[in-house]
Amino acid sequence: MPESNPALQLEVSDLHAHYGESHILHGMNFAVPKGEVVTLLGRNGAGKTTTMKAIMGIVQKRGGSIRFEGQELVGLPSNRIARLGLAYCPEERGIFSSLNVTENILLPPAVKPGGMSLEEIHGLFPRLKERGGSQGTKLSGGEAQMLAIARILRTGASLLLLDEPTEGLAPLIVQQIGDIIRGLKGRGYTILLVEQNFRFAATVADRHFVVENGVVVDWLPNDQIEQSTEKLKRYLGV
Amino acid sequence: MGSDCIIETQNLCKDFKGFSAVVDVDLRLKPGTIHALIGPNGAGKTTCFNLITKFLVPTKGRIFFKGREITKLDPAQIARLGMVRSFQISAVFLGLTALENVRVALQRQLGTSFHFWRPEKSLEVLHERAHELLEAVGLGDYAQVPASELPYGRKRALEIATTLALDPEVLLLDEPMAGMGREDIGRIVALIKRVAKDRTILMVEHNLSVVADLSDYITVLHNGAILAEGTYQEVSNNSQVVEAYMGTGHA
Amino acid sequence: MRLQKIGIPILLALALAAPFVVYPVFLMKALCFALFACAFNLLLGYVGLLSFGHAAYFGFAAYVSAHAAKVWGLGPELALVLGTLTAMGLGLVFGWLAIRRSGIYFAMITLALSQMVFFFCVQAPFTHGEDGIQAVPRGRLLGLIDLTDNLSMYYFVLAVFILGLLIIRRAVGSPFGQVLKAIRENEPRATSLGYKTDRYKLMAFTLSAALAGTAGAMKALVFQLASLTDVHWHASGEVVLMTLLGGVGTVFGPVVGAFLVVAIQNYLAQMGAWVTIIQGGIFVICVLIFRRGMVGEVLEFWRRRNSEPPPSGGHH
Amino acid sequence: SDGVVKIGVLNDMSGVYSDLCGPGSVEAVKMAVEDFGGKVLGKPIEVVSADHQNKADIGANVANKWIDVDKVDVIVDLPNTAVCLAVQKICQDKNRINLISTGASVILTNKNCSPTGFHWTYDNYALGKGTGTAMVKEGGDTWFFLTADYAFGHDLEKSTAEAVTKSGGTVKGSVRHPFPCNDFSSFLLQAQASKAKVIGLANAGGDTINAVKQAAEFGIVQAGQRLAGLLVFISDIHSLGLKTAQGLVVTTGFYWDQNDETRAWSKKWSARMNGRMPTMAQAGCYSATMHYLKAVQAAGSDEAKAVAKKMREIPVNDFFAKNGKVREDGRMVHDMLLAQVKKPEDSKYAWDYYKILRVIPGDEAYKPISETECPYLLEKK
Amino acid sequence: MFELIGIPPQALFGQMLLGLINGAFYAVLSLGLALIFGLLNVINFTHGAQYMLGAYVAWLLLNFLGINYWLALVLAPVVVGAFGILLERLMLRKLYHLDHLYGLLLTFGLALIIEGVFRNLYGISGQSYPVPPVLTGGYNLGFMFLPLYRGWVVFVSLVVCLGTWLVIEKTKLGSYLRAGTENPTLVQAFGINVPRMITLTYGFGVGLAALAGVLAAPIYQVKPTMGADMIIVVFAVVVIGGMGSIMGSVVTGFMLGLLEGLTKVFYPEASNTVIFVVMAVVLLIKPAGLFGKAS
Ligand SMILES: Nc1ncnc2c1ncn2[C@@H]1O[C@H](COP(=O)(O)OP(=O)(O)OP(=O)(O)O)[C@@H](O)[C@H]1O
Ligand SMILES: Nc1ncnc2c1ncn2[C@@H]1O[C@H](COP(=O)(O)OP(=O)(O)OP(=O)(O)O)[C@@H](O)[C@H]1O
Ligand SMILES: [Mg+2]
Ligand SMILES: [Mg+2]
Repeated sequence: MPESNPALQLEVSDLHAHYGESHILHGMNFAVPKGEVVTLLGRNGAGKTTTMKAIMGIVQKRGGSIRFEGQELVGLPSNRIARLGLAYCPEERGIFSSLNVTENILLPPAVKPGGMSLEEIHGLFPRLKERGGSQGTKLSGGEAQMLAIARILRTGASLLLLDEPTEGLAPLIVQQIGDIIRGLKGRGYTILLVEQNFRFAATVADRHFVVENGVVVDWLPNDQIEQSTEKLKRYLGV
Repeated sequence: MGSDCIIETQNLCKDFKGFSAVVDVDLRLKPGTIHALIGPNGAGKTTCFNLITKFLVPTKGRIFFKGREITKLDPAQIARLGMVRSFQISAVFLGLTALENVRVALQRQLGTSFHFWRPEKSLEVLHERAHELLEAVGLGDYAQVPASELPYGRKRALEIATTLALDPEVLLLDEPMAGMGREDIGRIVALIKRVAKDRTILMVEHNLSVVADLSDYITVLHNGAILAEGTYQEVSNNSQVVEAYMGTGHA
Repeated sequence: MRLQKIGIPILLALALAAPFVVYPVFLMKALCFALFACAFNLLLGYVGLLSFGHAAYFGFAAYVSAHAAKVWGLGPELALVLGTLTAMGLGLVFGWLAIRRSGIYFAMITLALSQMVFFFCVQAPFTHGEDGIQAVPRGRLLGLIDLTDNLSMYYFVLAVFILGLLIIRRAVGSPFGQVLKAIRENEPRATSLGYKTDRYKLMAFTLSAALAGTAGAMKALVFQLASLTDVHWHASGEVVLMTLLGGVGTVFGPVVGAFLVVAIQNYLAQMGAWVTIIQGGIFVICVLIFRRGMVGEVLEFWRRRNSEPPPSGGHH
Repeated sequence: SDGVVKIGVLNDMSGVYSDLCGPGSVEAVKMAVEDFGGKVLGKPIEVVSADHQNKADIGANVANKWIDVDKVDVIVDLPNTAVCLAVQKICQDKNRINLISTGASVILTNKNCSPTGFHWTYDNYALGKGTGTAMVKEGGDTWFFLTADYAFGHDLEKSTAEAVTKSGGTVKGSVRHPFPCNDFSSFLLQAQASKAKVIGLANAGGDTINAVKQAAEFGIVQAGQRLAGLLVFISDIHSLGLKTAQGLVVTTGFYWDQNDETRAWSKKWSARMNGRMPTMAQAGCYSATMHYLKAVQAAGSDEAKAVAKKMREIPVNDFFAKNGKVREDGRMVHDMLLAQVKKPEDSKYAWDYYKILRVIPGDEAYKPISETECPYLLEKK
Repeated sequence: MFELIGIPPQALFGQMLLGLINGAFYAVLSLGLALIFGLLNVINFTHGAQYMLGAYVAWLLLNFLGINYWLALVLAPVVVGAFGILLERLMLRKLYHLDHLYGLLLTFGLALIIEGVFRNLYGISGQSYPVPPVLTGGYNLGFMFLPLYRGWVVFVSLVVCLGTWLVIEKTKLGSYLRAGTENPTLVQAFGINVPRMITLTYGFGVGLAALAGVLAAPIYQVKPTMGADMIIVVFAVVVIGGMGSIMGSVVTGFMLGLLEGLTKVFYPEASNTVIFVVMAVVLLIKPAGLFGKAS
């Protein structure tokens, strides 16, 4: 595990989380270096989403430590966490039906300077421009996913948490999302990605952490993924 | 209408406040086949699905089931005809045990569902069949477990068992593999293959390897209209489809 | 359940002996409300529909059977049946309107519909407006047993109450009850399995209204009067209170709740507005702290100690 | 009979009527017991009280329990006709006395009379007759009624209308408003459109208050129409304030400031009730209780029939009623007062609200016994 | 009751105007109810009691501190709103993760308590609150005498309703509110302090109820039951308008006031019932309410 270090955007150590009485995370340890794309891989129910939610402060009951740019997040409410420069794109997308597509994009407040403008976003997702006036939930599954990603690009957050951004998307769109993630990395964003699809993950990420039953059981840099395919397949039960 | 089709739609259209989600779709399902509906996001697959199962009312067009027009029926009637659907997000009765989930589906055939004066014991005749169905989807050991405590993949399996309980002629599956791990996918694919023997299946699925593996026939939707139809081989070689949907990386 | 095997005979014996210890009119009142609360709980606890207008069936049935007994001279059993049937019809119509929506909407719609009944009762000549129908004869049961005597009236009420309770218990466990549970858990899925869910909900609603009507009709006979109190929305609120206090979705919870609330009303009657404050306080405390209600909390405690699976149809 | 004489005060302790009877009535009854000496026939006198919340079933429940379990001998006060009817029936069946002070309906001593039930302070007939006749005499000969749409309102309207027509006036119309009613503006507008000289308020409590208040707002009185409150208690005037209530003509069974005797008693009561002044209902409770105790003394027993007999024999003579008498049908006949609410500038001290216009002799005020519909009297005939 | 032919058009206009004035109260009350329902998903049964509190606070301010109507118009909503905020913080907040019905039950209980306390303190027959001197008197409109004060009520409620609507539909704050209505967790994860927003919205909604109470004080008697009489009608208004629809609640409020006014002319016996009848009819034709979105 990397030591505490200013080049690290996010350090998670001994993170525990509970839903009610069920203990989901049992001491997660991992770190995300600045400017990198890092994935959490793991089977269904391994606790990937829960990790994201714990970082964002959406899971109330959590213990251990989460440091973002050196600042402790455990104990802060999620709005304060967001203000520090973290943005979260949830697995279930969370599009607002009472707002139209454009209003959805404009909703999250800018927390830091340097976010994308509406034009830039429309450039990335022309489909969203076409459907701009329609009600948020009237989008198809894939459109909604695009909207969910587009929405957090405006905020200027430096760490993006993307939870299965390719789930339920057409292959073509998956490719596009890959391009977008690489583009974002190029702009200096740090990205924590949750994926089931490690083939896709391999095309964008710098390193991978493998999650199993609420703990990180292994990690490997992207360039070793070829050699470790067998091991990964075992972890993911492919 | 072709009498060899079990489900047929004619000029099916759906508008949402001026936006056409489905335009003039003529679907033809041959009995005993697995028919896949694919297409980019927003192509109108789920909408088509909802139209056929009457969870949405078509703006225009007609729907036939075994030659009989069903455009005017309501969702419950559709189910009684033998067309049963699953949902894009898993749909089980969380507070009931796995066994009870399946039993609820079986119990309609007894015709006693309004009998509030009959004891619960009267339902026990169904337990044998319910256990069979649970075994079939690999949930044999989970019969007494509340559905809420099942892991996601097993919930989907339970949902399929419940659907099969109605012994439907036509199964409509909306993204049955969404959110599933590989091992689960393998199991469900095998299951679908098994149950497809004497049934017709219409499914929406993005996982192309599953589609390739399972489907006999594919309809590609794009912008609400049919872009191409044919076997996986035919469709995946169609340049329009590759451009609009599959992308260059695949094929 | 061993508890039931011992518990039920004990309860029955207690119920039979009670009028010799406790004032029978009080017991009868409590039993009427207990049946009312059980009927209400059928809807809330097992279908998940909160009706805030159950007073309409309770109170209107009271008027109908009071009128039948006093003006038409029907015997108590016929008056009771007539009241029940009227409530059932009313429940059918109102239910048909209300089940179009669920949750809070349902609550508000039932409330508003019951207000219509209330104002109708204020206006209609046969109810005698504010005065109510007074001096209703209790009559002779089946023409044989004189019910003027509080003791025989009590056993009659007890019998009707037990019958009502049995009907409810059976309905909950029946094939019908299973479908209701499924609908409560996931309605679209139940539809996709071929159930016309509205019909089941309507059926449950009607059943609940009918039993509420039985309770109201019985109360009219016990007190020999039918008045606006029983159709007022406060009565709807009270039945919610009883059920909540006792335990939503438990079999005996509403009974316990009813006895407690009736006791509060009776024994604190001289405290004036304090009764309202106490009732409000119970609501607040139940909602904030004891959401399972008294019986529900006891069952939960039991369950934890023996860590058995949770009681079916429990708290949700 | 059981070694104690128990008096139960049953009224509205928390609802619409709680200000005009409520705890004040209980206090009045207690004063009567104290003034009587706390004992009758050597037995102690006890007072219990309960709130019937204006619900007939609660009233009935309390009455039943009081009589069956607590051995109460007499039930006093009883506002709300529905409760009166229920309790009077129970008392009759179980042979106990009931003394109605706040209840208003005439039927209590007519169609629904009881040999052991007594109606003390006023009734709708007396109210309607007093105000109706007086206003017509003063030139208010065309009437329009705002009537609370329930038995009490209808009853009050009917008796007033009869009085009005008998004295040569005409009724131009009436409108029935829901009960209770917050907004009278549209009914007032209709009353205004009728051009009747007098607008009769056949309602009570909060409804009367609201109607009077809103009439002031719409300038009804300034425009020349007059209001007649048919059932108004002094507590209503108090909460309306003289500015709004001024000029209102009312009939009342008692006014605290009528003479030295009434003042003396009222001040005693007032001292125990935070400076409020008693309504006619509260004063009536005292008078009725006192009379009951005297009758028990005279009968030498608290058995209801014997006491009822003595109550009818003994005349009523106290600060509340001079030469009042209890009729065969249970009606206590005494003089009523026709009063007008003072202008704010004429009011010299707290609760100085009424100017007495006329004393209406009891025989004129109450429905004559010759017109009785009381079943047991009709049988006797 | 069949005098409709006999009713001159002037009287009709008069009645319609009165209906509109009543509608103004319905509108302000149902607006607050709809706002609270929108964000908290709570049917605020205490709304009636809070309306009553508004009137009582104004009355207390006048009688014990000599604070006049105009100040009370601002102070009472603030005081009662603050009380609402307290309730939200201490109680309602604990229920958000539960079925929304619990919110209904809690507020019902609170309403009973508040009403009971005021009954104990001030009795039932109520206190009167004078019309502020500037607004006494009225205009003769030819067809009716319009008390100045009632005109003022309509004016204030129109301004308040319009202002609220603008804020919600046209401002950023409004879009937070609308989004928060659907998925508060996510909105908070975007960096918005949702709990505070909820608290303030509740406070504001309660403040609106109190404002209506102050407006009502000079017209109606200030009494403990004044809210209970009103609240169920307002519920019906909200159902007819379509729950959660801000526009719907306001427009329906005024419309139903009008309708009620007309009923009082043609068939007064039905004036209490008419709104509920309308509700039943609307439910038959449009279950989501006139302005509501189908679920
Ligand atoms: N709200 C909740 N209440 C209780 N348990 C939950 C809740 N959400 C998730 N869980 C449980 O927590 C565990 C981890 O879930 P999580 O969603 O983090 O998994 P995941 O790795 O993201 O899986 P997936 O690939 O399916 O998204 C699972 O066992 C799940 O059942
Ligand atoms: N209720 C609705 N109102 C308005 N537009 C809708 C509605 N439902 C769907 N749409 C639109 O119809 C189009 C087709 O949607 P549909 O859900 O059928 O797509 P899909 O093919 O299932 O996509 P996905 O694979 O992403 O789930 C989309 O553009 C969507 O925005
Ligand atoms: Mg996940
Ligand atoms: Mg879809």
